[in-house]
Amino acid sequence: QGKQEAPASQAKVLRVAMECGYAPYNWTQTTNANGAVPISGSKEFAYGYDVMMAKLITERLGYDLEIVKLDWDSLVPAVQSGTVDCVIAGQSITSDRMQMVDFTSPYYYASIVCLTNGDSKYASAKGISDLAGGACTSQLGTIWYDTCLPQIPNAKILPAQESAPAMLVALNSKRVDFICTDMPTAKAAIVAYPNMKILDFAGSNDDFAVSEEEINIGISVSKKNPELTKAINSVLDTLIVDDFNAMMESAIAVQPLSN
Amino acid sequence: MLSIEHLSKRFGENEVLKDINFQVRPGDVTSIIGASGSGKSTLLRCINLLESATSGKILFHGQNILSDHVNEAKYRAKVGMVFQSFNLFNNHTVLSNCMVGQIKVLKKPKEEAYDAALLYLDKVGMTSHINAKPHQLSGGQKQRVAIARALAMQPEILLFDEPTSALDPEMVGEVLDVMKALAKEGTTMLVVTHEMAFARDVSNHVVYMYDGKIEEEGEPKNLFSRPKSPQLKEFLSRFTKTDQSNDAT
Amino acid sequence: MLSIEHLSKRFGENEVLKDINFQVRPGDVTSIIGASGSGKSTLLRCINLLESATSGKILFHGQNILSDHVNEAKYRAKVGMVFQSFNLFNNHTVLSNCMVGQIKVLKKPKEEAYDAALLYLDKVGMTSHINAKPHQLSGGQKQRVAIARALAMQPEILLFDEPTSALDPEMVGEVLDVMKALAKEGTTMLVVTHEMAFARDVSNHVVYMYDGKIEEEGEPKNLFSRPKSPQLKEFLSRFTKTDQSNDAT
Amino acid sequence: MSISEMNFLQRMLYILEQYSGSLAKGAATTMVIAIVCTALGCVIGFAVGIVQTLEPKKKDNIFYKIILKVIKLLLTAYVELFRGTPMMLQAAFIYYGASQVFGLNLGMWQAAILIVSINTGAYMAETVRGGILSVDIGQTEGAKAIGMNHFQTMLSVILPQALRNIMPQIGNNLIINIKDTCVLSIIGTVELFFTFKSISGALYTYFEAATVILIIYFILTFVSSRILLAWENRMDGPVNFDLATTDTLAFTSGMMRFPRKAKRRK
Amino acid sequence: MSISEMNFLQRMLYILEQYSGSLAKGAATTMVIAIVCTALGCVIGFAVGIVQTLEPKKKDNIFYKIILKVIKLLLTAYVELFRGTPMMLQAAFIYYGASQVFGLNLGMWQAAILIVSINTGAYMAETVRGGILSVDIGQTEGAKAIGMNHFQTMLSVILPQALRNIMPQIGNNLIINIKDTCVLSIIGTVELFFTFKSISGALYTYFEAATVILIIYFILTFVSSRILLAWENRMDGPVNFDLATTDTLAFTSGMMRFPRKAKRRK
Ligand SMILES: Nc1ncnc2c1ncn2[C@@H]1O[C@H](COP(=O)(O)OP(=O)(O)OP(=O)(O)O)[C@@H](O)[C@H]1O
Ligand SMILES: Nc1ncnc2c1ncn2[C@@H]1O[C@H](COP(=O)(O)OP(=O)(O)OP(=O)(O)O)[C@@H](O)[C@H]1O
Ligand SMILES: [Mg+2]
Ligand SMILES: [Mg+2]
Repeated sequence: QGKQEAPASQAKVLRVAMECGYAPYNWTQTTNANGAVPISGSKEFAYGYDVMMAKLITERLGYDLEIVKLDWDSLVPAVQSGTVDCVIAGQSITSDRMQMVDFTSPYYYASIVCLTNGDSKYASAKGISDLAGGACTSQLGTIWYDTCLPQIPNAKILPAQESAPAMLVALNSKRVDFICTDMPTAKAAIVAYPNMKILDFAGSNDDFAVSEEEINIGISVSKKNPELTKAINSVLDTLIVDDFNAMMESAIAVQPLSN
Repeated sequence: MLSIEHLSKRFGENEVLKDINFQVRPGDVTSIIGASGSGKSTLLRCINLLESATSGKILFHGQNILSDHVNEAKYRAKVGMVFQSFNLFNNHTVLSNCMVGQIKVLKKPKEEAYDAALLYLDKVGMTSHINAKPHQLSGGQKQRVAIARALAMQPEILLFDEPTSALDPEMVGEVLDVMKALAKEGTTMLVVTHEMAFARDVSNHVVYMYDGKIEEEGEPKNLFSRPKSPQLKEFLSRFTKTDQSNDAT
Repeated sequence: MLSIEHLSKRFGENEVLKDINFQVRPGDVTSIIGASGSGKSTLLRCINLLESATSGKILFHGQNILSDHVNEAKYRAKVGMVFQSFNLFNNHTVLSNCMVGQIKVLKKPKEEAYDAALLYLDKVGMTSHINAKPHQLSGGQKQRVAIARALAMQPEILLFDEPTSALDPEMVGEVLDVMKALAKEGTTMLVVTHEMAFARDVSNHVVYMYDGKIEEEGEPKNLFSRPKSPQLKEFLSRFTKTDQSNDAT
Repeated sequence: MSISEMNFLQRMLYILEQYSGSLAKGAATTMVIAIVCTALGCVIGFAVGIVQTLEPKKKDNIFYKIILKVIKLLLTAYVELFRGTPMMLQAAFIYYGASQVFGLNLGMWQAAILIVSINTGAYMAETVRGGILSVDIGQTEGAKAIGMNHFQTMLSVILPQALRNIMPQIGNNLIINIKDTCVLSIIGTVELFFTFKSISGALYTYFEAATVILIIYFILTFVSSRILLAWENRMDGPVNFDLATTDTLAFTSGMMRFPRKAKRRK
Repeated sequence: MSISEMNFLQRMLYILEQYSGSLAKGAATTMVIAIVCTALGCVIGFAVGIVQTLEPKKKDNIFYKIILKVIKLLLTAYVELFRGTPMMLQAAFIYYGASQVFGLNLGMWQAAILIVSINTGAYMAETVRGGILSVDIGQTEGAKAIGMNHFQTMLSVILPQALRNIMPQIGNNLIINIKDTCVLSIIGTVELFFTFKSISGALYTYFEAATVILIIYFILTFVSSRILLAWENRMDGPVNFDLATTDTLAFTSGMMRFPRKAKRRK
């Protein structure tokens, strides 16, 4: 195993995996506009919140950055096998997952919202109790699906969707009444689907109850590489919530959808 | 009963049958002889509507079969055909080969079909093999079953296309014997054959085809002993040449 | 040259060849006759090692071919075989069919192989068809090419397994003519055949097989005119029966 | 013991134990869809295959000829389109597209079975056409000669033989369907592969879950193919038949030849 | 105009324009992998198929017999295993497993080609075996009879004919590979389907992107299958041959029969 990490430390390259297909966290674009980073083994570029964060971390730690474009399903085996050094792809930190990989401290705190169609009877919902009995879904392997949806009384929870675009298709085709996701994804979605409406219950006392650490999004690193976790944490510790939010705002501003 | 008038057939550029005229009366045993490629099979296939003739008439009991209003399937059921390559249904047993047509086409009840099948299988001496599948039979046995299958439809005329030429020499006899018996019973038959002995001794009319035309026809005795056209002479000489040596046996 | 000693062959329970003994001297033309299933083909296939004999010896120039130390391919190249179903290589032209063995097995240079192929194709009268693929030939033409292919390997002995029984009657003659010519030139031949005329007139030795055994053998004249065993008598009578009627022609 | 302290095998067992219900359900869903859709696909394939082998005769009605031509063209388009594009996208279009554009809400199961069936059908159509054409033309002529019409000929003579010829291909399709059902996760079908994703997504035990799933897939496909093989052999029927009396001629040449050829063909 | 104001068609055009490079690259990757792997798969399939049709003779060395038996068993296991399990999991095991367990770092391209090839090989092995057995046994006997050994027989006589017989199946495999390459996104191969995911994930315009991709897939598979068909026809060679002199016998019966049969077979 030492062998695999050797090239990374020698050349000082940090191999970061992400989907490059999940705006505004990460996406693929054809130019290096706004400071996008080349995708390894391709002529395309990746940008988005995750890429900004990766750039910041590598700059501070003195690494060269290599973005590896991988399917969502392969992010875990890639980091576990040492094919990449870490995954910055909007993964939520759960205790189950922490048994298998190390997570850094959170690099974003995502507030949870619901999305519905503008003409839906749920469009005027003021809290999760107003969503009672609705058909809903969300993305596979997220706390949105595993923790939030079950809190809605009598909700008809359909099988999870494997990606954000697929979950939006399910909503747009009225297969479900609403979906649960985080604010950045929701904001991106309403650009493509202007008739959708964000239901943000934050501040009311009828919101999803999630523990602080569950909504945290972290960077996953192999358990065999605790030094890297420590190093990344040393960078993240210097940032505060406002820094995260500002960075996210600028990512949303330049995402492909906004043009 | 069957009357062919000005029948012709072309495959693309190739005119395979040219203005064919001849008649079959009930009880006739007609043999068609001729070189390979002269159009014998095509003629038989046209009569049985397996090929559609280009022009001309085929009259069956006075009705033109080639007109639009004829029920092909019904006509075919009345005209039995025995092929060189047997064409038994591989997925049916011997018995079922002889029953399926009666049941599906003639709509006979099963018991009746069974009885008829057994009757004709007995006639060709194949009752012991009723449960066999075609691939379990020898060539001669297959052909005998094929004859029984055709007979079971109680056709008014039976067409044979070289029924023995795919058989081992030993098995030729058993099939010819069945055909001779049928001829004796007065079955109307139209036989394409290379067995000159059969053509001469069993049939009462012989048609010689050459290059898509009927070159010569008549009573077998006359045709074989006094062939008029040089082509027929040439044709017959080929057979005597091969068999010559046997004459001395 | 070739000597078969106590050869026997069984397929599972079924003993197909039982203690076969006979010899072929250079220049011999031996015909093997017998009923279907009597083991004629199996005997030929054992000689050419297409089947492995169960016991016994096959001596070729005194050496036992069935012993472990013989190079099968080399032996086979010296023993040509002509099959009932031709078995020409479908993916090669006529010319290439006659060349491929010379080039691959005998390692002859291409030009030499070409010349030899043309020589033997000329012998069987097929030079005009050298560019044809097998499916473009008639049965008789295929068999003539198959003979040329075998000859092109310059074998010491040629085996024929019913070379004419898959042919239309008209084409039998052209193949037999080629075989007669070969016999006249002194080619050593072992021929399984149903053509009694050939067996009697061309070969100098006839072997009659019955039920896996050699029931009778000898000079053709004697064998045909004075058959000893009742089986052979029965067997020969079947042929005369079918041909009888031709005698009068 | 916490999962982080377990070794590979223990984790596999842990997954098996924890998720045995989901795994069983996923496997069952996969198999039901695969079997039902292979069967329906065969029916579609046979229907399309039969139409594709219809040849209008000269004396047929001109309308019949035109309609046949159009139908054949449409069927060819169907076959090419469904064979040539990814099933996952077809699924998305049929399931979500139908409800978005036509307001037609197919149930998930209906949609799943519809999609996989018409896909299998597209593949089978070509196979069936090949199967029908591989049956010797003499069989058709034999049937025609005793007066059977096209439909009777097909049903009593050609199709049973074609079916036997394409059995291996049907088996292949079943195995492909068992595996390809995974793309149905796009419409929310919880089959075996979806179960795997759920497990590996929740626990991040990718390789352990993958090994478990791999074994299950292997068992499903292996057992299926063995069953199909046994069925094929049964379809061939017994090698020998009951002879009412013994016929030595049939025995020495006719009958004995069959096992010889059959053996070579295997 | 912002994307939210566009209609369906405009969005499709926008995607085509914005991502033409990615789409072209994705399509190229897909085709390269599909073609290379189908070719390599055929080679593997032929190798395995030939070994599977080897029959030891009685007089062969006992060691040879045992080794052949063992090799055949292993090959059967290979075929069953790779045919029976999802390629995505195989890809994950080979790519990530090799680097985790053996420290062997395959390049992404090497891994992709390896995986799809051995998968295709497993499918082709059975096809080739069938193709070899479908060549009339008389062809082998004809070759043996003039002294060719097993290898020469295979190379000069049997395989060329088997290849012709299985061409349609090879075409099928190519089309399947074009579509199945999508599972390689698990190891980071950016082929056509992954490109689709990126576009739909960046723009959240699922159906528009799906339509574009569907059309591209259709073009790729359709063109491929037409090319293969043309190739097949070329392999059959001309219907007629050059006759050094005219031979009427061959013309009336021998030659003319061929197109007739060929026509029926189509
Ligand atoms: N479907 C077809 N398409 C084109 N040509 C054909 C077709 N069927 C037959 N022919 C040609 O028509 C001619 C007559 O063929 P046919 O089979 O009727 O001859 P035949 O007298 O039965 O010969 P044989 O004794 O060999 O059976 C031949 O030249 C043959 O090649
Ligand atoms: N591979 C085999 N397996 C089992 N039985 C076989 C095999 N080959 C031949 N036989 C049987 O051996 C016997 C002899 O067959 P063979 O083909 O040698 O006869 P034959 O004299 O050549 O007959 P024919 O004149 O029909 O060609 C037959 O009963 C046949 O069924
Ligand atoms: Mg004919
Ligand atoms: Mg024989």
